[in-house]
Amino acid sequence: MSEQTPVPQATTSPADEHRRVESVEGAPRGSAFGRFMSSSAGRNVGLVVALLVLCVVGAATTGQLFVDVDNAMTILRYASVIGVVAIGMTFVVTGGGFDLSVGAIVALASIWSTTVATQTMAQDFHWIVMVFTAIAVGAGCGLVNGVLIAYGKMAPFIATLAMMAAARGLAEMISDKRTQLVDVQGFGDFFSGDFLGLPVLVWIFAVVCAVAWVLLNRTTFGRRTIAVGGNATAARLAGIAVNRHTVLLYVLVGVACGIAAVMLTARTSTGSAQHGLLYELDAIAMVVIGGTLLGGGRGTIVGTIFGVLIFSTLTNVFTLNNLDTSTQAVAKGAIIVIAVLLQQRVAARSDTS
Amino acid sequence: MSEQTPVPQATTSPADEHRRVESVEGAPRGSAFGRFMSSSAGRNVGLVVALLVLCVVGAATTGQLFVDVDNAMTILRYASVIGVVAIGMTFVVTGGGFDLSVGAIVALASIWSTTVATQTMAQDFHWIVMVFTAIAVGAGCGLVNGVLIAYGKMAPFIATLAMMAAARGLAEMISDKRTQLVDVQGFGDFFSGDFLGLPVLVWIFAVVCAVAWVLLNRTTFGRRTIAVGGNATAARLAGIAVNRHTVLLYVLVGVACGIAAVMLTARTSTGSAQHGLLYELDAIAMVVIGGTLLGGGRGTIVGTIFGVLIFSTLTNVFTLNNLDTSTQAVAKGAIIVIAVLLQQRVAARSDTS
Amino acid sequence: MTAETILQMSDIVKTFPGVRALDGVDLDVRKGEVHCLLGQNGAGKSTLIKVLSGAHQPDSGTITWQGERVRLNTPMAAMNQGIATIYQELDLVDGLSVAENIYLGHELAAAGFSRHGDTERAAGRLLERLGHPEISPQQEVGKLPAAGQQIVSMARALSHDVQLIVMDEPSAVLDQEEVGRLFSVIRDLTADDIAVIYISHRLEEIREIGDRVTVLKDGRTVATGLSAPDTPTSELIREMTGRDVEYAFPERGMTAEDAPVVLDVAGLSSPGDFTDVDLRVRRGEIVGLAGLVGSGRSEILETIYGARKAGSGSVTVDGRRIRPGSVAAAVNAGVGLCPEERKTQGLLLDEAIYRNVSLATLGRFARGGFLRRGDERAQAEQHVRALDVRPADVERTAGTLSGGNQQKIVLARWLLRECRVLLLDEPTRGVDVGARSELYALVRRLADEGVAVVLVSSEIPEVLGLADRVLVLSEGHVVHEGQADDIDEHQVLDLVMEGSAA
Amino acid sequence: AGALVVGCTSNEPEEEANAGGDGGEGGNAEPAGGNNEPGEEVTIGFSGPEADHGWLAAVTDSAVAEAESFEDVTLQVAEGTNDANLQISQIETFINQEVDAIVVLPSDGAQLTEVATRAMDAGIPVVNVDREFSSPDASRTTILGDNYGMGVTAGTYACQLIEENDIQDPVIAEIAGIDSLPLTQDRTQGFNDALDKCGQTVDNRVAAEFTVESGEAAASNLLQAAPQIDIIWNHDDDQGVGVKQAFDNAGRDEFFFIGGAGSANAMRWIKNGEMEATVLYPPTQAADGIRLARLLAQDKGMSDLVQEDVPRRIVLDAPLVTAENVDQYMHLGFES
Ligand SMILES: Nc1ncnc2c1ncn2[C@@H]1O[C@H](COP(=O)(O)OP(=O)(O)OP(=O)(O)O)[C@@H](O)[C@H]1O
Ligand SMILES: Nc1ncnc2c1ncn2[C@@H]1O[C@H](COP(=O)(O)OP(=O)(O)OP(=O)(O)O)[C@@H](O)[C@H]1O
Ligand SMILES: [Mg+2]
Ligand SMILES: [Mg+2]
Repeated sequence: MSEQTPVPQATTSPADEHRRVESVEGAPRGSAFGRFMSSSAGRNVGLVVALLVLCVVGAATTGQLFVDVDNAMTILRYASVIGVVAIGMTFVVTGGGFDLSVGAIVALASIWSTTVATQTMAQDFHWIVMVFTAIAVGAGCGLVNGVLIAYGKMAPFIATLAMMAAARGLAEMISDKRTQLVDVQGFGDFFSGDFLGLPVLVWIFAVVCAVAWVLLNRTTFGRRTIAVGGNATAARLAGIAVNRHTVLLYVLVGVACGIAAVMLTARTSTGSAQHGLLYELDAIAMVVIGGTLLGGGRGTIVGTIFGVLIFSTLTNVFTLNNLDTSTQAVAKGAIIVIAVLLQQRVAARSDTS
Repeated sequence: MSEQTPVPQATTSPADEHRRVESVEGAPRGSAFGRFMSSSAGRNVGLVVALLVLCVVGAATTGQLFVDVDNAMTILRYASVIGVVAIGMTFVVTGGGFDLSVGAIVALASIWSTTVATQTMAQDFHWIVMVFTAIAVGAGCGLVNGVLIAYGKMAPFIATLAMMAAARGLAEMISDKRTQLVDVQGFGDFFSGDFLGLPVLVWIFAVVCAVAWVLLNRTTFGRRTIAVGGNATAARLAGIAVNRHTVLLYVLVGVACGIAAVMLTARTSTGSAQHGLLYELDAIAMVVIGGTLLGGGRGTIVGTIFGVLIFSTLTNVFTLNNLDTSTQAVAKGAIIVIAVLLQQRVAARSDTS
Repeated sequence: MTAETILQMSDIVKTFPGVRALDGVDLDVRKGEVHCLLGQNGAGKSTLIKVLSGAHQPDSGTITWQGERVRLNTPMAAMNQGIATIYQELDLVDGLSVAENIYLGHELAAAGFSRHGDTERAAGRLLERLGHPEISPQQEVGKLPAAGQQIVSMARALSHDVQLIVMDEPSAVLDQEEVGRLFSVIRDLTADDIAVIYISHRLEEIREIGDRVTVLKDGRTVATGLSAPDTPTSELIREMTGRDVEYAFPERGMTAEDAPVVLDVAGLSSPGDFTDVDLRVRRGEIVGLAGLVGSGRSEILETIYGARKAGSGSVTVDGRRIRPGSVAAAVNAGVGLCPEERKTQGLLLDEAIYRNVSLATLGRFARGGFLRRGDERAQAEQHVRALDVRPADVERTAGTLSGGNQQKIVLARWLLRECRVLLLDEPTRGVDVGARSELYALVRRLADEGVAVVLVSSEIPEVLGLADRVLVLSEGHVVHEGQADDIDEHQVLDLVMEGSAA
Repeated sequence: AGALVVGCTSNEPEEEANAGGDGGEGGNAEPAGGNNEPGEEVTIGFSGPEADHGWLAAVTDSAVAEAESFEDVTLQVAEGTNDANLQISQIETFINQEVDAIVVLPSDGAQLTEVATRAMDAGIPVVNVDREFSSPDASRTTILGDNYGMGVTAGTYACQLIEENDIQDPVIAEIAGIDSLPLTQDRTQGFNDALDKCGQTVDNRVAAEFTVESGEAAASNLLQAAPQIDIIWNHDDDQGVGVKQAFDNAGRDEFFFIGGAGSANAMRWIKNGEMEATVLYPPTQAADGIRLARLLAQDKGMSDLVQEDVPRRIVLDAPLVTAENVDQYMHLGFES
């Protein structure tokens, strides 16, 4: 009874098909963990299947190489950086927005936090200065985006496209197009290290995911994000400061970019104006494949995590199989289509049952 | 009278601010040309101002160099190729869609129409074979996009992102990543030539614009496009075959890509898997800056033309002014923002007067 | 009845580009009363209450609340003063649960963390108070039917600690039983000295629940302080319309027994929604479907129209079977549907009125795909004028029209199409009395001209008064079929109840 | 630039020559003949691909620096782009401007041939840098890096390493640059051909995108794919920073690491023993191009050569930099 959809909409607007939300409708009352599991397993069953299929293919074609803790770590480390960006993007998209500037912000934040000035300060004080710098730069760029969109009434596509050009240009100007090596005491050691057997980068990603999940599903901020994205008029009439909230969302994704910049800086031990190339498309793709509705009103952190894992596992399996890049591109296109169609069929079946 | 926007929505959803359409509401009845001018001048007044300011800046900073027929031709020739893509994109966006694969389709079409096989056939018969091939390839890719989106219910972002990867990959596979030279009799002569004092490429663009304007504003197809983009459910309940129409829209943009591929092939006298890089973002930006609503329901060909001209003039003025690339990027970002804000203010003022 | 005045709005003016929606409106509301606001479609009722709720800023005029002049700059400011509003257009967020919608903007939270359990329990209590314990607070709102959503809107208003609740046509999507429940809630509220502003186009409701009436016409207050129970209907209508309107159903035509069957629905079923529906409509006949909200009437219409896939059964128009699941096939066979939700299913809100009207008829105005727009506009305008849409400017965008006028636009679409079969789903929802009787006359005239009409309405008197024959539905089954003359409202209600008990 | 190999056509015997100065950072080693004396004022247009990695940035920078070192040269730099359509319109703009000479590093040689021919027809000498036009009529002179030669040098050195260290069944890996660029194809071809001569093949190949980030990502996946590697050739030292970091992250150093292009970073690694060798691909070609363009525009010849006219074709050598000769090449290493 609880799963009827108004049919005319559902069959006409393709985007509507993508609806999924981690609200707890109809979920059996139980522990928070139980609910989390049921929401992730139940609603993301298509994604789970897609990921499993991918893993089976990986294992079948490369055997030992794929089924290996080190390889899992390779995938996870790789996934962590873009993953943090995708998590931030999930909020903006859920709130009805769009951010094309994430890659450029990552680049600018990485450059700004590895300038000679910042590194000297970090050397004198603590490497945490670099972290703060990166996050502040990300937040600042996000603020500009948000203000232009919320108060300047610019289309998100245009405002963030402008930021994309400007931030990367600024990064090039600051760095004079040079890659900036990091040699601050402790920075690399900390971020490249392990903690309880897992790489620190993966821990950061995990923490970001957990915080984001709570934020989206368990706080007023998260619920208001869905409201703003789903029906801005209703949100405004309910007394939500829609403009301010929109600004916050872009600041949030900016902060995520700042964190990702730190991670990337640590991973490559450099800041570069070329960091984060094409992150915007990848991140949005991961978010949308995960089931968040482009246009707003539905968002899922768990789905995004699956989206991130699917993409990075795909790349890994390709490389292990020594595939030529062109073939990779064609296969990637086909696999994305198959994964999404599969997910829809499975979701539809589990809905009606 | 004609520009009222429903206030509650308008003040909450930023995208709504961008509303403009070339309907003739309230326009004085007169000659078709008069109406065209009043619609383009009246509604696009902000864009006109932005373009004029750009031209004034260009003339002021570079004088003779900018104010020159040859320079105007240079701008136009450059604008023509991406312009054709942007015109196609206008339809998809108006119809509520999105196409990230345009650049890749241009590449694939250019490669396919310059393979040894095609060129041999063209040599034996006529170069028109190459044109047909390119358009057929474009239409085919568009068909796949459209079917996946309309009948497969995939989000346009995902389906066309997959096509973007696949089409470029395929282009690389076919060409073995080599640039393919054209040496078909007459092909280059025809497309690189002039006709009545204007380059043939510019003529093609002009014809595409005129056809598109009529199609969007004077035919049932255009009206249905606006309906499908504005409210797909209502369109469906009014008896419009929404799915079929959606497919047609993607085929249309595919055809536009095919034409652009021919133009680019002629201009570079090569087919290449690297053609059309980043066209997707540029084309969408031109469309949206022109005033077409991302999300559908409003579209303007004249606006898109202005968007195309603003972008290409900007690049030209930069080059003439000898700006450093990084500075150019920053300036470009700033100028886009200023242009859009300006356009909004001017439009708002002409509304209330 | 001389309780103190709690709200005084005076000389409120609000203009939109090109329209003066409010042109000096006065309104005063007393503690604990039900104050009814009447007026034709487009009179400015919704605009007035949006000014009151802080959603619109007035151009001039004053608002005095509990003796003090206030400025209500934002919806939050109004809520903080103790004014809650149920808007005419359901303003809920589909993706959130019932409980989350009810507490949106004033969440029960500790340091920003939602208190899930508390919210759901509190929401549950509110729903129970409204007589709907069956709506789960965890349910996603987008999956509720319109009536359920209206209940959630009401619960949301009640969730504030308020002195005044404004209800803009809350009964439009409710059936009689639901309206009864709503009224008992209103009585509870007024007993607690909470004032209610009540807007409805159903005059009998005003009489039943209202204390005093204010009438708006063309953005002005034309009468105020009228006694709701005692003022004669004819006087209210005269105040609203400025003329005398015959508020009655038109004379039934004589549908010949041997008139050809135009629409023939046989054994139509859709699992979960309705089963085995047989429906025959002759040329010139109006057949009404009566039943409670949720009895599957809309689904039947949508299935006939091809907007839903049927499980089994057939639909025949003029003896030819139409392809199931295809709207285009139905439209081509001459079937038209006025959908239940005009905003989401009917209109292109950003498009000009005439383009909305001509949407289903584009082919007729085209030659080789090219539109003859002069023709298109002229013919659309003709129908818009015939339906007395206000303002009658066909270049306006549909989104700026008042609710009732939007409904007329959708009707005009099918009038223009000259269809053989017209399916009307709640055609008078939100339509004012004047326009309503015009609509009735119009539907009857269409029937007399040979159109076969199927009418769904939650107002049983409307079905019984307008239709020739009625089918009573209960939970997806036809429980009665017969001439409209042979049955009265109580019998219908009894049938419905029996059906659901069985 | 330091090591120039000049040939009037590619068939003629190559002559060692010093085309004057060390280009690069604007240093002016005075050659004989006074070609560096200020002449008539000339405007030179320069158009290159998007400076999306250190090598290309260094190309642009050294070109600008070179132009600045001449007071008689005004340099017009067009926005770097990978869009052939845009680059064509930039050349058209230069033609409209009637600049005195044009230096083009095409995003793709074949694609710019037509417009370059038009420039030549308009009487503007064109200097073609790094990626060759498809017609000899399109440029007055061509300065080429030797991508195929780079691959050959790397491959030959790999063979040498195998022999010297007597590696049995060596696992050879290749980290390419942007795979769809013809120059990448050429490098790979050269590498394969050279390996073929000592009976070896590439076992694992991945492609990065000339950026640090992509280098790191490609290398980590490569390391995972091949648990034991003997020799890695990385096409590009820009992405090499990331590649190297991936090695460190994974704690792997069992292999010989050969680089490409010759960035300053790579040279420092060689000095520190963290890298075996790198194959030089100097980013000073455009600077040389500016120099030649100036001479062409001023109608001067190359007084340094016996045959004074500016040659039609200059192919740069792709020498190997190892610990032995790194000091000699240090000044050519570009900061990336
Ligand atoms: N946002 C708007 N922009 C322009 N005009 C508007 C807007 N909102 C309302 N109007 C106009 O203001 C007038 C009053 O509309 P309002 O919605 O208040 O009528 P109403 O009395 O509530 O009618 P109904 O009974 O049909 O709901 C109408 O003419 C309407 O077209
Ligand atoms: N309050 C409710 N809670 C949960 N489900 C409901 C509720 N009301 C109706 N439904 C379900 O929704 C489905 C369709 O309802 P819908 O309102 O469309 O029916 P309807 O007969 O067309 O009523 P209406 O006359 O209001 O259009 C029914 O299958 C019914 O079971
Ligand atoms: Mg109203
Ligand atoms: Mg219904």
